[in-house]
Amino acid sequence: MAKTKTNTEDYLRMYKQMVRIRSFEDNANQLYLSAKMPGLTHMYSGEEAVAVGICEALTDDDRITSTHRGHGHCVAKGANFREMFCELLGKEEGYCRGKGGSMHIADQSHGNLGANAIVGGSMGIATGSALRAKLQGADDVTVCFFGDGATAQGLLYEVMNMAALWNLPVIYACENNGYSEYTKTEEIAAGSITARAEAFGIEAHQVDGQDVMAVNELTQKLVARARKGEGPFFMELMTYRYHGHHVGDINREYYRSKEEELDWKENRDPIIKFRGWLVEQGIASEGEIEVMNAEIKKDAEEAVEYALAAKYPAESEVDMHVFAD
Amino acid sequence: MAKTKTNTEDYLRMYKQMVRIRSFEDNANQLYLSAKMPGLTHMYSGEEAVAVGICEALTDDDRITSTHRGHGHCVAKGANFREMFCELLGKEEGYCRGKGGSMHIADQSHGNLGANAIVGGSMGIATGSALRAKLQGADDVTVCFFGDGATAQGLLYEVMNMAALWNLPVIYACENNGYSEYTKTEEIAAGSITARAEAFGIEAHQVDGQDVMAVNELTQKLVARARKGEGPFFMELMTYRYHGHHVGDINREYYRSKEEELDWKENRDPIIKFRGWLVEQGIASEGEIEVMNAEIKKDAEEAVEYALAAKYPAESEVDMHVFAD
Amino acid sequence: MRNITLSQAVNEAFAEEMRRDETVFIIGEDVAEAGTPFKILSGLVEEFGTERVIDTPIAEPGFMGLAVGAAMTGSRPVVDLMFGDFIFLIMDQLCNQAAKTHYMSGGKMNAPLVVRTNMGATRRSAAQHSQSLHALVAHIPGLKVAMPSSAYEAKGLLKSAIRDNNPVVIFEDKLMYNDKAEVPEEEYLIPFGEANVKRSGRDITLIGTSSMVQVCEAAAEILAKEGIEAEVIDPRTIVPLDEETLIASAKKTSRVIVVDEGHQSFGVTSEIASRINEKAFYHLDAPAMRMGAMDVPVPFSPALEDITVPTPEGVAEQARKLMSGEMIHAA
Amino acid sequence: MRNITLSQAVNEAFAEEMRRDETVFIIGEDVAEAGTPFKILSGLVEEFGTERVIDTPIAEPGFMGLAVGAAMTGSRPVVDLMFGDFIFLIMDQLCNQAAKTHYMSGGKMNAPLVVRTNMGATRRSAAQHSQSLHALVAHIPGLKVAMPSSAYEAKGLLKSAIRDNNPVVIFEDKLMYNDKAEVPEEEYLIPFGEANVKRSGRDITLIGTSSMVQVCEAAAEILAKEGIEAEVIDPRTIVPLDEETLIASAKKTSRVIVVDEGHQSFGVTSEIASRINEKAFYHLDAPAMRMGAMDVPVPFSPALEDITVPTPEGVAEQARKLMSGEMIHAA
Ligand SMILES: Cc1ncc(C[n+]2csc(CCOP(=O)(O)OP(=O)(O)O)c2C)c(N)n1
Ligand SMILES: Cc1ncc(C[n+]2csc(CCOP(=O)(O)OP(=O)(O)O)c2C)c(N)n1
Ligand SMILES: [Mg+2]
Ligand SMILES: [Mg+2]
Repeated sequence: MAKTKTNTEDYLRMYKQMVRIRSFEDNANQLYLSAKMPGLTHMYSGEEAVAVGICEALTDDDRITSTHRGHGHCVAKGANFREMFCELLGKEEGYCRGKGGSMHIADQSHGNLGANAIVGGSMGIATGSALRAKLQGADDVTVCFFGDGATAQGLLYEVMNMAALWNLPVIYACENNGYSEYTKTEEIAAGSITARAEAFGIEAHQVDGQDVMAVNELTQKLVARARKGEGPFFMELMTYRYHGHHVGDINREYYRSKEEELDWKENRDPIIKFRGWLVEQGIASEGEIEVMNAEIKKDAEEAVEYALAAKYPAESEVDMHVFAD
Repeated sequence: MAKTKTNTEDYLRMYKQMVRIRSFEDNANQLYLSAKMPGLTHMYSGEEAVAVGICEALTDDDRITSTHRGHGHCVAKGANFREMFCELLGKEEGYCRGKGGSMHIADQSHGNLGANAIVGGSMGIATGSALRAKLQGADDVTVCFFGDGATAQGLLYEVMNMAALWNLPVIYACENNGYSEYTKTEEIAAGSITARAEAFGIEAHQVDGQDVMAVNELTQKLVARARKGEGPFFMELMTYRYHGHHVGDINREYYRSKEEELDWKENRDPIIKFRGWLVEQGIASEGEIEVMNAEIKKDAEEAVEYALAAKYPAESEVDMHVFAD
Repeated sequence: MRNITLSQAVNEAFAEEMRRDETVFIIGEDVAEAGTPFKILSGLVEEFGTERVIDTPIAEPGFMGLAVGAAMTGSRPVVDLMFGDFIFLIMDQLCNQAAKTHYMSGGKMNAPLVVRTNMGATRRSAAQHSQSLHALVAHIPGLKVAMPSSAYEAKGLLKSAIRDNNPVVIFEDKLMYNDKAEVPEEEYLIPFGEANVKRSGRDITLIGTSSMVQVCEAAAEILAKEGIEAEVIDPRTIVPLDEETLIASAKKTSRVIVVDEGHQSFGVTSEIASRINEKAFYHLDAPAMRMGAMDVPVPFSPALEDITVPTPEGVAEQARKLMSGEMIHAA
Repeated sequence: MRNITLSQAVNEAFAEEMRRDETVFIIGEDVAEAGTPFKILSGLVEEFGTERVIDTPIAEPGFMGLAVGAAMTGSRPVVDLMFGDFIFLIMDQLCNQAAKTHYMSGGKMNAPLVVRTNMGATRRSAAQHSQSLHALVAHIPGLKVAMPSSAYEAKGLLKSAIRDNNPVVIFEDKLMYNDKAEVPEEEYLIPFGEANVKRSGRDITLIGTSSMVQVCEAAAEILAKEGIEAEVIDPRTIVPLDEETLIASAKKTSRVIVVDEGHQSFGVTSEIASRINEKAFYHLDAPAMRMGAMDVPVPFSPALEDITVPTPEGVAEQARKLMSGEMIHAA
């Protein structure tokens, strides 16, 4: 594992945040399977080290833009379980008063500009947030999360060109989980993803997305440099999603093997790896870790119960918020 | 000058085609200045070696897509002066019955799929033509012309990705004339244009766009390889436009100097250079060249007269051709 | 006659047309092995191979552009656009390029392609996966727009679309993929521009598009019990629009409601109502009324989403108002 | 009062708003030194610098996306879209992102931005540089749409657009850039959703948008000589639409023509006519009639282009028909 400059408290928070994401997703998946959740949703499980490693290098003033697979980013950027589950269930107390749902969950208060149901749809938004920072002389940095599949959208190259020309404080974080829907990355991406960024004069790095410390260390460095006007940067994070493309994608052997899934889960799980390291380094004991895990599990379950019992928005809300005053 | 495999006849045709483009543009410019031409138009003068060097490596079955600066491509691909001038004047005998005009001139019969008033708008069309060739087992190649400014459009990267993944017989020909409208290329293009193509796994070349033989030689090689399924390819052709962005762009010192213009016209003119070589090699005498020039001049003037006298389409044509039968 | 789902009907239409015409191919995201997320195209790649059922990267403007170029040079591509909401991404290639090719070239070139996509809310898919955007393309000269209301229509209209020499956009309602209807074994086409009178009646005309045809039929059932005889018409294509049939019905019944799932304002209902008002005005007892979806982005929450779209009860209620002359006081 | 051109009025609106509010910036192609191809923004970069008058690469989806992100985080960007026809390129960012941000976030975020673009044919710019596409954006909930009809309106509406907390699209007619009108020296705003009765009359209501206001006024002049008193109304914004003023006029005159330069079918005229028919039906002597541009791509040839758009003579002719009751036989 790579070394980071964080201290014990930081390590434990990173661990907890990863477990919180996993717990959130396990509960969301259950809600779907038990038909208690409206619509579909995309699980982040397996990719926790990416969101956490990155978001732990950011402050609340830094912004992120998220994707259709956005619960992990939302938790990592500081969101609460209750408001998140309420949103997934379309309840009034949700982050978006139930109007957004899983694919549009956003958390203004922690700088999460929102998930996006248009693949690639938030690349402009992230870059525009960085432009705003530069124009207003603010020193916040914006991280743009997107998948390997999203690299096929031309918008990425348009905004990278402008970010590079104008040295914008934006970090493009490509979560390469090997698939876009039911298609392998190599079938939809010619050449090299990092070389594409480099061709626009953007410094690009490939990093192991299952290693939360490696991700965090690199992000800390890049964020610090971006704050000084040395951006933009590009990161390709090699990772894996454990579930199907969405919760309903159950039979997936036609596009990827069970062995492959098992290999990632058993040998490259970001939580197991980091937990092992924490214990090995004496930062936490197995017992302490079990206590943390249990607490998080309880929190998540309580939040689910709360959300299930919460109110739907009143019908009169239907035509509110079309226009701001 | 680079060596090509063409013979005397080919050399003379290349020369004539370049002069034909220049003559066409001189007349078009005159028509505008004397208020005989409706609308605006973009002059190709200065860039003749690009269109001619490339199109002389193509057959009538090969396709091209053109741009807002499209007269040069149209002439080089084999079009007639009369139908072209008729089109520029909105006359019934124009290539598009007057409905397209300068920015949409097309010449089906020679494989010119048309100019395009959307910068970058034809990148998909060219790549789609190449996809059709591959699917139908045809061995034609499609050349996609576009400017340096057009490299900012995301569409380029989307279609290059697909062309690379599927080995399509398409050649992307970027006419880098140093400007997009009133802005220098370096202000709008970060990194390297050829590296962008290479990042998608596409072989890319930069070539002197004022040297018709260099352009032609490279194109011949790439076309032959593309026919065999070794495509796609990318060419960046370094060139210069003599006139303003469009015919009305007269005072342009605020974005480029007269000296710069003069330097290109005097020292890097593609016609002067090639003429010198032809004489030097004994392929044509000065006298023979003057005869060719005079003939072309006469042809162009006659075509202008013809077009000025030609009929407009009948009003009843206005709602014809909205739908094909 | 056998009953098959809309999804099967679309699949059959493709299989038949691809067998008939070698130049037809399908291009889009996850259309091959996956057969689309809705599994509509399952089996086609097995029969026609990956050269004719082409999986693309996630690049809607790009593959739409490829389709235009392929169509202009001799192929008949069908673009599979996974959600109708993504039409915003392909507007330039569809509306600036494909729609205008024939006209701008003075009739010398054309772009015979199909964009097959969907529409329809109430699936809890939220604002970017629930829109019904057919009014936008209908506004652009050079594009035809088909809106199948059942498996039968879906098959016949898609086959006609593939054979049409123009760009055609066909919107399927994603909630209807499992709806079954009688579909003949033998081949048939449904011509464009011919409305279908689904139910005849003398008191009021209900014009519905896509799934709103079913809403109108259900409303007609409700009304029938109250002694109101509603005529239900499905235009099947909104471009071209079978004005004649619609106007004849309006003249007969003297009352009209137009129901469509696109946003009401600046939408399809406005167009159809306007044409009827213009051409049947003096036969009408009440204005031709519009019922579109609410002018709000589609909300995620089930508590809100369902009230944004027209329902049989809502249509029946509006019909009662028109019948009772209540409009006179409103207008 | 002084007379200035529409182009100067727009320039002044920017200068005033950019002085007033530091968060306002302009982004687009060749907006800085070149001041746009129409030279409308000349001088602004000298006063506000290249950080607030930002030249972009030719990447409309990209810089529109940047504007959305900047707007969501505290700036007030104005996107300069060189030709209205390029709106097809920015539809996703405008309609899927900007328009829905406020709603999807349950009112917690918003995107206060302006897209300033143009419309209008008869400039011999052919099919991809002549479209009037405002109907498309008007159909999307969450977007406001302003259509200035003179220099006075252009300034007042643009200033209001910049201050609005929502995405606003403003369409200037590119043929009117040199048209002069009285514009006060003192600051003023024109509120959205307030129609302007340009001329009052009792016989017929002519509703025009953008340059069609002038067409309606010219038609009213022609009609006045024949003893027909036309009322001319400019809605100024089509979203929000001042239904009240339009309907009151329709009730008064009992005859209405709606004139707009977008394609007629599925266009703005259909919406306005529908609302009037629905809400003033029993006061009308004839159907509210639509006059939009022809449903054809804009042809290049001058011999064809001019006949695609409404003219004063055409409007007057249609008004005469309505007055003479000729519609009764037609409808
Ligand atoms: C513009 C657009 N096209 C297609 C889709 C459908 N879609 C949703 S997720 C997805 C795959 C995205 O792959 P990737 O970017 O790798 O993200 P991942 O799901 O792997 O996290 C697709 C095609 C969409 N939502 N938006
Ligand atoms: C999509 C689009 N954006 C902007 C324009 C306006 N425009 C026309 S030509 C041009 C510059 C193009 O530059 P380049 O691609 O380098 O071609 P060149 O004119 O130099 O040949 C611009 C911005 C347009 N026609 N289309
Ligand atoms: Mg992926
Ligand atoms: Mg250029």
